[in-house]
Amino acid sequence: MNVPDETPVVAPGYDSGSVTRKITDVVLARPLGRGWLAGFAFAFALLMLLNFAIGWLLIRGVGIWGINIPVAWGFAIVNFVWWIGIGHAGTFISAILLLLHQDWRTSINRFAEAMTLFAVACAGLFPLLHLGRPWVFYWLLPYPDTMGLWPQWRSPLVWDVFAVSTYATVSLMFWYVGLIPDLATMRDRSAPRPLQFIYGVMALGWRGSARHWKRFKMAYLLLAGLATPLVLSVHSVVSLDFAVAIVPGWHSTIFPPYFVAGAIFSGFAMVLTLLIPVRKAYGLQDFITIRHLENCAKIMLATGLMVAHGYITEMFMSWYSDDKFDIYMTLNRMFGPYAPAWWLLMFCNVLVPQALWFKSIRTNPAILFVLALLVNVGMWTERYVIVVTSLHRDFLPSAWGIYHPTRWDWMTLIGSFGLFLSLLFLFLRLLPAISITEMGKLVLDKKESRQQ
Amino acid sequence: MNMNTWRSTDELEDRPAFRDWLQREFPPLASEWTNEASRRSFLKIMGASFALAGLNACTRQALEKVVPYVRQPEDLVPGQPLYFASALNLEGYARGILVESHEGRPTKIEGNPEHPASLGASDVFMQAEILALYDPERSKSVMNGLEVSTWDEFLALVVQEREKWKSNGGIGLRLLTGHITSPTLLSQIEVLLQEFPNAKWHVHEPLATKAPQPIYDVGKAEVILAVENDFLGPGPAQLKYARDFASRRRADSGATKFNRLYVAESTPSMTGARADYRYALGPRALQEFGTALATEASLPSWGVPILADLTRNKGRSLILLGDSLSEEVRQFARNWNRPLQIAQPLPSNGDSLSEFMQHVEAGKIETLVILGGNPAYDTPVDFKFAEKLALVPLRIRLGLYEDETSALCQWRLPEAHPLETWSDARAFDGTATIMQPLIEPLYGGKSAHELMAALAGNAVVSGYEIVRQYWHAQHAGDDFEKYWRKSLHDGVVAGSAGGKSSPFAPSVRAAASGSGLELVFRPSPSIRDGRFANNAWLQELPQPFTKITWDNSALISPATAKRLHLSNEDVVDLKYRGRLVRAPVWILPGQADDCVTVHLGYGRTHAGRVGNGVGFDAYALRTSDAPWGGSGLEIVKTGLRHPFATTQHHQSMEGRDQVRVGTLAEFQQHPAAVAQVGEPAPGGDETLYVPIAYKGHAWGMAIDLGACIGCNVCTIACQAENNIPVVGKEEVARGREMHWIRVDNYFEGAPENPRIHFQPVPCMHCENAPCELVCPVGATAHSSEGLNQMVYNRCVGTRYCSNNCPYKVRRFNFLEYDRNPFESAPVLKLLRNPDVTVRTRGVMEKCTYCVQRINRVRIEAEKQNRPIRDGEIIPACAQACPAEAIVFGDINDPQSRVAKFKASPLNYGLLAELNTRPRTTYLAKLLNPNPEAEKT
Amino acid sequence: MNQNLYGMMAEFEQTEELLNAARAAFKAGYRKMDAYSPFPVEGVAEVLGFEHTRVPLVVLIGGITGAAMAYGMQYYSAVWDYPLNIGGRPLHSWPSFIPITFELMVLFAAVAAVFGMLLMNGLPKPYHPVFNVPAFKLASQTRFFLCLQATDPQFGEGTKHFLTSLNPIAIHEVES
Amino acid sequence: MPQLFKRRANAIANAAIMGGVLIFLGACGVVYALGRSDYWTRKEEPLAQPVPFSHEHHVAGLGIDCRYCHTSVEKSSFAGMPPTDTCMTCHSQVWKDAPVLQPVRDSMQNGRPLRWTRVYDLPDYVYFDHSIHVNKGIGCASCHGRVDQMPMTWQEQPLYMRWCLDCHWQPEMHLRPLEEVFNLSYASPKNQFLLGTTLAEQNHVSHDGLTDCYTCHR
Repeated sequence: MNVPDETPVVAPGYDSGSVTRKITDVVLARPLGRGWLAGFAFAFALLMLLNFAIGWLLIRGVGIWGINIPVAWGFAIVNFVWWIGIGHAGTFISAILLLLHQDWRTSINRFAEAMTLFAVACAGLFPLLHLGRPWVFYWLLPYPDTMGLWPQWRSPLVWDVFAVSTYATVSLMFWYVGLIPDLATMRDRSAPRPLQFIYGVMALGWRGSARHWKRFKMAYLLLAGLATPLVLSVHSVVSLDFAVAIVPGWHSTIFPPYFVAGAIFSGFAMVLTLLIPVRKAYGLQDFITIRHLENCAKIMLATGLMVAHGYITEMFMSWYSDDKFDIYMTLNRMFGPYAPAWWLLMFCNVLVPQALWFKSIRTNPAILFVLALLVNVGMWTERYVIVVTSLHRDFLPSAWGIYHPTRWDWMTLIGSFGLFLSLLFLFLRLLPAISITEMGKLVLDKKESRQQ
Repeated sequence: MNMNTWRSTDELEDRPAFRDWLQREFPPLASEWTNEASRRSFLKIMGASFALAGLNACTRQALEKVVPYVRQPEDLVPGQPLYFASALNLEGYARGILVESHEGRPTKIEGNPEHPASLGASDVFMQAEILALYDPERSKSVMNGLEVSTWDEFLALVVQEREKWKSNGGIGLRLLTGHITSPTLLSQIEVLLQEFPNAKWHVHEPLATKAPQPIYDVGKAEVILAVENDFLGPGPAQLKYARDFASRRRADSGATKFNRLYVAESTPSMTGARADYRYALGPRALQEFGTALATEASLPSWGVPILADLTRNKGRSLILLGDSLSEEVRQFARNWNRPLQIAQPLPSNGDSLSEFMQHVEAGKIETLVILGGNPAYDTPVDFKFAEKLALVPLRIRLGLYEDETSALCQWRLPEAHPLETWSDARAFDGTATIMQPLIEPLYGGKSAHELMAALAGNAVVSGYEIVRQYWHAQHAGDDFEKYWRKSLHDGVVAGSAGGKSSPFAPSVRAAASGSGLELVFRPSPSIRDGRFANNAWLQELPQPFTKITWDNSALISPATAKRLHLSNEDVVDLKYRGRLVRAPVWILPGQADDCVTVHLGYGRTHAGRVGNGVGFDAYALRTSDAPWGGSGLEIVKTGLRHPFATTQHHQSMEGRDQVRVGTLAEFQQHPAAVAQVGEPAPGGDETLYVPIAYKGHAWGMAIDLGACIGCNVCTIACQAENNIPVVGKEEVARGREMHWIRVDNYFEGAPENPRIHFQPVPCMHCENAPCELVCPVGATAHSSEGLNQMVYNRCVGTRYCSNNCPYKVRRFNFLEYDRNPFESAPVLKLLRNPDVTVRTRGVMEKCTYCVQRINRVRIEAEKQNRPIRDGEIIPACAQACPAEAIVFGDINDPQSRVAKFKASPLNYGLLAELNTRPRTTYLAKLLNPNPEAEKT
Repeated sequence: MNQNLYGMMAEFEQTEELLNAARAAFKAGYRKMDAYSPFPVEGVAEVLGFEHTRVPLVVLIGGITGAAMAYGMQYYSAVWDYPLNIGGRPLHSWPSFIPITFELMVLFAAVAAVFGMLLMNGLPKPYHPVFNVPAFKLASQTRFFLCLQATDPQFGEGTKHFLTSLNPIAIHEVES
Repeated sequence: MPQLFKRRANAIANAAIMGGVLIFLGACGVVYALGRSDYWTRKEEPLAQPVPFSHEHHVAGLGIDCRYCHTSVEKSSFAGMPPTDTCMTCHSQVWKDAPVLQPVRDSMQNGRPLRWTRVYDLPDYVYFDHSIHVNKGIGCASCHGRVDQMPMTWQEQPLYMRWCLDCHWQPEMHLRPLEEVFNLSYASPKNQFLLGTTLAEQNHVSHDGLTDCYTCHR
């Protein structure tokens, strides 16, 4: 398909060879930049901070956090939901847009998938850490134990375990399968023997045989087909952690769709937050063009509106239900002790995205970047509001309480950025950040479509 | 396996670096990683911790030892507890107890049903006494100045002294004690005073009432007016009064005619909270009201119907007056009440403290022996006891603690705890109890009897012989052995009631005159006059109305706060009669305007690690002429703030119907109108599920809000029974208190004088338990008898159950509370109930309906192949409750008491509209308003 | 001609050339042959006589297995092995069993897809004769190759001549 | 380009994959087996004791009844460990000065108890009650095995939860007539199920509640 009136998804004048060269050179030819080193050092420092916080956590227990009764869930769960949400953009881009033949996705799907993996890695950390006794986490898995006991299948937390681990596995396979031919390219383009060897091993001896390609394409397509319902299910399950509970502010049937929308919303925000600097740093503007940014922005706008709709429905329902607990909860969010958080999230998630109606803004990387950052903050705050404000005042006023994060809460959150960024920096340095084969194919198709 | 994690933590603990680290960790105020050294050691441990977290699963269970007796006591069956009858004192008055003992370790105190002052129930002090017994900070050795000495060296000293006394008839020998009812001790004192006629005995009891109150039959009273008199509050007769009062407030027990209670008081009390009419007045106004009542002149309009009501029921009505009221009024009341008097006021004797102080100043005192008490801390400030004590050359102290008084004495003798000694004591009505030791003195303490014997030159006899000899003298004859054994077994000496009792320390009448802000002194509801200051259970017990733990405060009314621009936690200077104390403010609805209440007993300096520096010392304002307060208080805002640790931040009902209240009249017209309000619970058939049938027993609980007096004893009884840890002020402030049953406190109506409601909230054991549904590992599930089971050793600590519990009755071990300073002392391991698991870090816990008791009874019944009788299983809270407000039993048995309670139209389920189907339900509270008073 | 010959390989620059070459070779009766390209070229496989793949079937089987196992496991453990009364809910709370059933279905299907594909492609195969051709490294970048295998009955003296007739950029002998 | 990998690389690759899978499965197997192994559960592991007390000798040899030493087994959760003077009732006459009994005599003299090593050591969060089992017809031997054939006492059963449950799920398969409870050599009849069912009937052993968590954990 071609969209003549729009900026192309690849700047003109590229053939498959030059594409290949440009992408692989980012890894193979480019020397170790000072920028990269500085960035990685920073990320690694944060990672160590995380390590530190976790160590103390294991020694002392979750009591070092601000959680209490009634607010027994705090940052850990907020971070979990936030990270897992971010993870959704990758699969959305690579799977759903693939099925929809959105060829502009090719130049960003690899990157987005990597982001997904790392986000899921961060997310996966928190459910473990937030356990009172993390060393018995395996009791959530079904295995023939000597106690005759099994997981309790009615608990959404068990669903989580399966959903998240499935999601992680599938994303990883999806990502790796897509990488195989590119690894072959890397193998064949890299000069030093050890590099050749490493890429060679990872490429599994891919040789681009026509039969292989046929099966490859079929498998890839099916994976996309599977990943699509999966990505929708994962955040639905996560939302059930709340929706299944009877807590006012959690117990709501709209949660699954509105969480999924929110996830993709925050995911694309994160994609933009990362892409905009990266394309500049590595001079990839020709492949990751304004068009990509604009499309991401459009999706943000759409999903942002869905999220807003979610908020409105929630408020409407609590009024319509005429349930005294629910109504109090809603008012308490707006005017209670945590009101600032609520207004902040309204600003970031509802107001800010409206700017995306304007092409001028959608096509301005700098503004987009700031905007995406705000949305990231907003979505984190949303989860904070959902988790904390719902718990801190539920049914019995006598049991109402308040939650303040401690410095250990903050360290764990900030530390998780360290984990995410460290992985990202390594990825940029070691693997082709854009799918070579798909780009090669893309420029070819474009050429043909131009010739016709 | 939690034991593995324990061991791994042990390994860590053994590193000194880590230990003092933990020290700094608790209280968590201390910052975790401030200085270099600890940070380095931290990094080490951090590495270790990962290893350990991994290794935990891979360690075999360690080998344990099993240690039999050398000679096994006859009546002891290993693994089965024994119960012994004894008594505990409060201001000298006995409350009979039964003590549960496991292999010689006393672990739990219950009231003795045979005893008139406990009737099987108990108060918070009785429950907490077991912790005091093991308190690792009790004084442990005889001290002479800074030297560690011995009992024998002390005896040597006594011998010399006695020579002197013999020569001069004991001039300069003085005995200073608290209030004593022990017949044996009294006779010992008598003997001493006979031997040394010039010696003198003085009594000081900080909370002693001016003139002894007779005991009245509250159960027979139709109308009661209490003016500044908290007869339902803590005190020697609280349990009896509460039982009698509650017996007249039960709609279920057929008693259709309630009594009616009017209360006028300056600061909310348990009595005030139960009143049908409560009037918040300052001491001056109360005095005027009292006088008006006595003279029937210039009675305020609201007082008229009260007097009418009282008069109409003359002979069946009571006027109970507080100590701050003038003697005339009190005399009037005594006459009024005479028909309902059941115990004579006890004769006063013994010499006053003021006289004692004069002698001190005059240098008339050479040898002072202080038995118990803590005069250096709690005597009126104008006596300057502490500084003047130095004028006494030889000062000997027998005390449980190295407290403020001990600090001023050369000779300090460790006192044996009541549970460690032979002794005896009388109840408020004179009933005597022979107290028997449950355990050898843990810290080599001596009893007052042994000290008195020593002073009487008879050091060799044991406490046992002393007490036994006394009673032998009372009951000569050959059946003495039988009499003795029976008295010990029953915990009461038959026919001893009304017997000769002991002196009260009279304190001069309170002057309720003057103007300006008024100051009111009250004993702390938790630590009384300060004697329980080092008891962590009591310190952490949320005080009624304020729900403050680990603190006292200057209580002021909302209006006064507004006028003085004060808010909660503001620190103010209380200036009173030229003295100054710095105190944090708490705004208390129902407090009389322009009147500040302060609780005594805090600000201890030598209480011990638990009690030192908690709160401020109100004694510093308390003068001998006005022991209960007076006028002329000034408040100066300092601009400082003091954080309180309260367990209930919200005391308004927010228009929800958790506590349901009605009037007796309403109830009699439409029984359902009172309790069956709000959204009804879905019917049993409104479900898609196959309802689960509980064929056998179905345990349930009913809590009668109409009976509850909010005394908190359920909370602390539960704590004692279930090894519930103390967490300390910091953790409470973070909302992490561990109490399994809490007593919620709500204010309803205008803040100047609201209605006050109590609501004890344990686990509801919902049949459709929301908590169970969300547990990923099935650590909480339902038993075949409908218990909501919580299995600590399966819990992984997601805390999801707590989030999903609408009642928020679940408690979480956020840290290794068993290792915090309040719990870690090895000796406290002896206190643990062996039938209840001690929970480790990271697991959820909650009320189990005392399943260990259920199982014990069930096993006994099973062994005898008989069904379990109704009332055979009593949870700790129900057993302790003086008002019998908590009833437990099998709801499948229509004859059971609990089933009858639940059948009452007053019965309702808390948040039942959520379809949780709670097994714990409540009986709505009924008031008994006076039609005439309603008119005015 | 030498014995240890795997086949003959023609190198092209354009996808069309590859397609035509493949077509020609097939017409000429060659069957044991394969085409190599840096990215999938539409139709080549079909031209080579490779009509359809069994990957979808494998995925289907994987999915069904996953779902069945998941539901079976939940039913067995919750209803049969250790029945517990959880908040008054039925032992067989089938709605609660759906999410995990779905997730495991997806997981198994995905695993089947990936490993099925690799297995059928005979990967990993780090060593392959075609790598003996120095120019073949371009097969993962810019060039397209058609390789006729020596084991094909048609293969013989004429093969080289036949390949030249397709005018490729180069012809390589592939050592086995 | 020359081949990046040798011919045998293919074989190696396949082997590596196969090996990986096998090692993983193997590891699972090992963990599974270890959890049930005698090493882990200390099953049939004779433990060193301060005095080499032989149940075989005292029970089989001398025919002393279990309850002579374990006095509270019918009354209490704890079966009872014999106090030193129980030992001395006989050993003040027989084997008066056998060296092996020195610790017993010391204990008697200096009043310091003997410190035996627990053979049946349940975790602290498990509450087991001997009396109810004995009174409902579970024989000593069902858990303790033929102690009359144990020179050194060992743990006869694995004691992990599933083992407890096996019986709590199906008590009738293990019940015996009350008079046979202390008979170590009792062998359950072929019609155990029938017998067990009738016994359960007689002694009110009901299924419901036997597998409640609170039956053993509090």
